[in-house]
Amino acid sequence: MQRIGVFVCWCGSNIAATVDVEKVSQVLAQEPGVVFSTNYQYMCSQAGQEMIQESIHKYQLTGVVICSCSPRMHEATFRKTCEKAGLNAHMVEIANIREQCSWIHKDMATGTEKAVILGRAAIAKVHLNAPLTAGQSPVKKRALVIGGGIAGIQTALDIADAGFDVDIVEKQPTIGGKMTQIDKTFPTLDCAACILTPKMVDAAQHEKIHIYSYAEVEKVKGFVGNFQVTIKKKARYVDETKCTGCGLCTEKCPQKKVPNAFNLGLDNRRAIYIPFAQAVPKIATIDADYCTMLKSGKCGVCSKVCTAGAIDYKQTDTYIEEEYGAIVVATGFNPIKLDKYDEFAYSQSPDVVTSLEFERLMNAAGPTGGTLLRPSDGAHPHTIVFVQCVGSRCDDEKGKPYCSKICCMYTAKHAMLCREKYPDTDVYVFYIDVRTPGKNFDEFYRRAVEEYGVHYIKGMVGKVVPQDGKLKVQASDLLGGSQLHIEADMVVLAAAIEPDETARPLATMLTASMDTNDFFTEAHPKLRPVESPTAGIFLSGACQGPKDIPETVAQASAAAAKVIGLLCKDSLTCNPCTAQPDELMCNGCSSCEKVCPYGAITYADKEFRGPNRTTLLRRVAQVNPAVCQGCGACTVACPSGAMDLKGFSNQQIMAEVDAICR
Amino acid sequence: MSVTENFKPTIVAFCCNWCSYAGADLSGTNRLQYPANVKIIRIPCSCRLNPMFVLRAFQKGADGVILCGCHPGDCHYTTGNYYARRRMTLLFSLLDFMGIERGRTRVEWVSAAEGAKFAATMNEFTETIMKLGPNRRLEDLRCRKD
Amino acid sequence: MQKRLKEKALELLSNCTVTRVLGWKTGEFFYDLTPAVFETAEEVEKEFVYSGFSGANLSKYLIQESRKQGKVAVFLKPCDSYSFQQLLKEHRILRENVYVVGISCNGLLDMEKIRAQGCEGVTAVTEDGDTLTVDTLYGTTKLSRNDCLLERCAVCKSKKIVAFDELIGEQGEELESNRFDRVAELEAMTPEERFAFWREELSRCIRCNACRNVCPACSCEKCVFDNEKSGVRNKAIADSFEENLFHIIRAFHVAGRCTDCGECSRVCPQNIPLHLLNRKFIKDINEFYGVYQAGADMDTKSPLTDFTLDDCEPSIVHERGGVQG
Amino acid sequence: MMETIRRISGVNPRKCMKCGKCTASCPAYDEMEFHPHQFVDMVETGRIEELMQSKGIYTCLSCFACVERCPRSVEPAKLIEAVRLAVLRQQNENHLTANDIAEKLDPELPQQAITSAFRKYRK
Repeated sequence: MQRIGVFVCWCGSNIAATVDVEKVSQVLAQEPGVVFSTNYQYMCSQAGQEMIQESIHKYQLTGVVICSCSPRMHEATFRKTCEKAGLNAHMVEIANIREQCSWIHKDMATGTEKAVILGRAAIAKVHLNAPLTAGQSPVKKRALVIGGGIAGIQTALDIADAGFDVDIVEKQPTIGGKMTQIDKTFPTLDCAACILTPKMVDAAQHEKIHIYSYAEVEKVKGFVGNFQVTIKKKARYVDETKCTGCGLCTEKCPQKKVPNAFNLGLDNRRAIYIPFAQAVPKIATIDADYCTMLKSGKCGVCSKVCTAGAIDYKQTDTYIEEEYGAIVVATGFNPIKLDKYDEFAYSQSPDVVTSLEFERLMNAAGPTGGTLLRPSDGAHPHTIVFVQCVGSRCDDEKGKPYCSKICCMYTAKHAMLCREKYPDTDVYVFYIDVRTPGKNFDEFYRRAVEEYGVHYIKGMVGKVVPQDGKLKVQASDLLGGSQLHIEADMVVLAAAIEPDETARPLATMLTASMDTNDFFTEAHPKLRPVESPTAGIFLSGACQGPKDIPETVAQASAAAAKVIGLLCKDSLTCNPCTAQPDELMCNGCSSCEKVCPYGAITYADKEFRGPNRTTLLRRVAQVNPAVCQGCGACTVACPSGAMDLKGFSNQQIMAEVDAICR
Repeated sequence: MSVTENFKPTIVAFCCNWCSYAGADLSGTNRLQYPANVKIIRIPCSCRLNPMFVLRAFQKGADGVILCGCHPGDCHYTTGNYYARRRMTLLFSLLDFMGIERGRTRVEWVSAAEGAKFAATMNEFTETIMKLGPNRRLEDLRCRKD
Repeated sequence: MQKRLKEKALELLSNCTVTRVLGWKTGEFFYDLTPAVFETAEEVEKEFVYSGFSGANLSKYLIQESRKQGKVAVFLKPCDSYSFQQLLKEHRILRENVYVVGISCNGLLDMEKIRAQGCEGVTAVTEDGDTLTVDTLYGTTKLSRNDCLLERCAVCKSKKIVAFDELIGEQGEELESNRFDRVAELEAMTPEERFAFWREELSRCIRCNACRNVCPACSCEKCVFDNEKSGVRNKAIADSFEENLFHIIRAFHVAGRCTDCGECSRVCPQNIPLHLLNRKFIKDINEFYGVYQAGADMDTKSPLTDFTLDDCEPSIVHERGGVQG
Repeated sequence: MMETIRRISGVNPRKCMKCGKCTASCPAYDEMEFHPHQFVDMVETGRIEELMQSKGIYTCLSCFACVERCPRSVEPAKLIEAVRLAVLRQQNENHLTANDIAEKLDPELPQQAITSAFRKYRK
């Protein structure tokens, strides 16, 4: 039996005006287990708190009920008070007789009666309370950033600058991501490489940053503060410690017909390659799908020309295990495939290109050396048609239901650059809506129209037909009320963007949740936009939703700030009100695991004593208290009732129900 | 259904800690009145509400049970109220199927800012229960008060 | 059929594929076949029975049997195979220790229905196509087989065997079933009528726990009704509330997991149509969240551990048709 | 009337985001006084009478390009079909049955025209 003390607060006249506090304390004194009951003007005052502490000592209280304002107001205060007097903080319950009683009722008798019932419910609960201690779990002071694009680089730099070790895992041979392929950036039109490559170098040279390029995350175990990650370093057949990046091998390799992924297949590269001149790390990689030495054992030219002796045809995938306190996902995006959009003739004519391909065609380091030429015949295009929203805002299975956000701005940029470099070109942009929220964004778009004379036409392109070396474009001009037939030299499609295909399997590994479009979900759409609901997993960049560069960098730094906040701590205080399975009753059916939003539940095979001295191996649920946030979803999903929630147990809640309905 | 004279219904309101309990607090702060018949039990999340608690309340003499949680999409634990929504839909449907008055059970989403909605909901719900009269179909005779 | 099953059982035992066979043997009467484990060929020869009364769903016994030493063979009818797969999905059965022989099924017989057609003192029932020859103490009667099927077989939902290592007989298909008709009839009643209906039915409950003990979904290590900590522990029924409580909680605990195998109603000694409660859940789930058949596959999430952002609100119960209570 | 059209066609014109891809795809654009996106808008705003008077609804080839291309699955051709039906129903019994087809067959007539005519006048 608990020894319970009841403390009824007047809250000045806030409670005392409509609740007969004296009567409440007298009636509650009669409840079983109550050894002391009193009332006071302001329980939360210094004097009130001291009164509670003295009573705890004097009456050897094991539980305390405070009838006062909302627990959201002073629960923490009173818990601390009692803790100082040696009572466990979770042996305190609050009966809310202000917000939910005195303030809503005018009649003294009604208020008093209800206050007594609320007090009884709290007493009934305290009877079943048990001391709870918050666990501590240590924090490994190292962060992992998955993805080495601008988002990953920025996050890593910020975390490293705060003095913590950071590893970047990038699946490509170089960091830099999509931004390396972009020519100019809106709305300032400065060159992407000029602002990105210094950051890549910073990351490479930072003593706190380690880059695993050409590597992937293979396995993730553990939880916030204590993740164990296996990283797979794919065989690049070049010894990273020896390669100087001189590039001789990439010039001598006889296998010349490899589609150059960096230029989106618009030209060819060799089987051994460095993606581009400013690659970080600048190390050659052999493409095993094309290398004749690896395929048939005949060749070995690169090995002969390499003065550093870095070529190693026998290299295999290697695995690294590392521990991290926090993981940042920065897996980025890709344009969608357009093969389902026959009407735009993307698969039929090389002169129909995506916007990202167009970036390469405009780029000085691209396949055309920066001169805009048609891929089909290398001629200079005179009429260019841009089509927006290709695959965005679609409700069919061909496209994506969301707005890809960045297309309006980069299309304006492309149109503007075309007109600037080649004033003799006619540029048409077909749009559904032009969306330019962002600093200096609308001004930018208006400049394209007003200063550069880009023809913006409200309407969509219905079809593109390649004919006699031209592209016949049939489109509608909704505002002008006509159907247009344009003979274009090039058509540029603003393809929707989607999360990288590695994101979904990664989310499964991290038990981080995703929406139906495979974007990572944030812990709260408004208030916690850079965290995943899974503790210790943070989101940076377009893996969370379509974003332009300024937004990506902002989110990257925000994620870094959250990571730094976590890594600064030596240990994490866990939520003591966690779910707890009774292994003897657990069926191991996985119902609880399926509803847990945090991935806090795992299963273990344990031996139990069976009848007649036998042992039975049973699958039982295990809750990781460092990860469990105490929502209780699992407790109801559990058919046998094996799962209970500390602090809000089945019995406690039923006791409250009983007290209220009594 | 006859309305008993001097019928004082007992109504149990399960409120999630993050939105609806705060919403109830707000209606208090704004001095918005609702009947004293409504007694609130704080649970961490609407998904903590076990159907057994609902039945227990009716057993012990409740005349109506209402669950309040964060609006779908706003759950503090991101997904709890979605599970609660399915569970309660099915439970209420079964109770209805067994002939228990539909009006005795209800789910309402109340945010921390919706003090007025909380009070209005409780007034409305109490009125419904007053019309329905005492719970007779799902009561435990041993727990009857009168 | 019995001959083929026996041969299969003997073959599996003799070639050491399995050490035990889970099947049926005669109980107190020839029509109350009971599940049994056979360990030797002699036992099989002597006791193994398969007939129109082999209604018992053997899948539940595998929870225990698959954890014992050696492999066990089991005969599963189509509806049993759903229960089996649902239990696999819940990690309750160790698949590698079970050899499943799927058997096609043309519906099983209900002794009550035979009796209801005026056959008292039945001594034997023989099947011949669609005709049943019923021998009684007072003579022989011929009945139409279709008139004597178990309720669940009369409204069979599927002849498909969803999990098996080998098949005896033909693989069947999912069927169009009118199994929800009775639920819909009840839904169309007024709440007062429904209340009266269920009072009439549930007041007969003697809490023998047969429904719970036979149900493959009701296979908790410890049932909440036996658990003093659950707050609902209850061994015997004291009043109408507890009658309702037991059956509501039971139906809710198996919601989304019940494959509608109909065993609860088959074994109820008081003939309470308990399957209607489970079917009501299944019907609601199908209508609210899309058609779902528990046990039909290994991957689909159970509707109660899943959600969509635009699920219907609980108020749908208040808003839909029918008289307000 | 608006409801009837929506019911017959099963189309929700509110899903239209006015991108004009239907109109851009329409091969009969020049022959119609109202164009597919306008149909959708007119149904949504209730200008059905005007639409029913229009000749354009008969120049629609029922090629379903607009249905195929629409990113929002609005299906303008079904709306046009529904309007045609509404007109026909008012005109009473101007129907084509399968039996009538045989005598109308002409070896020069393209298959698509037969199918299209049958689609238009069957109901």
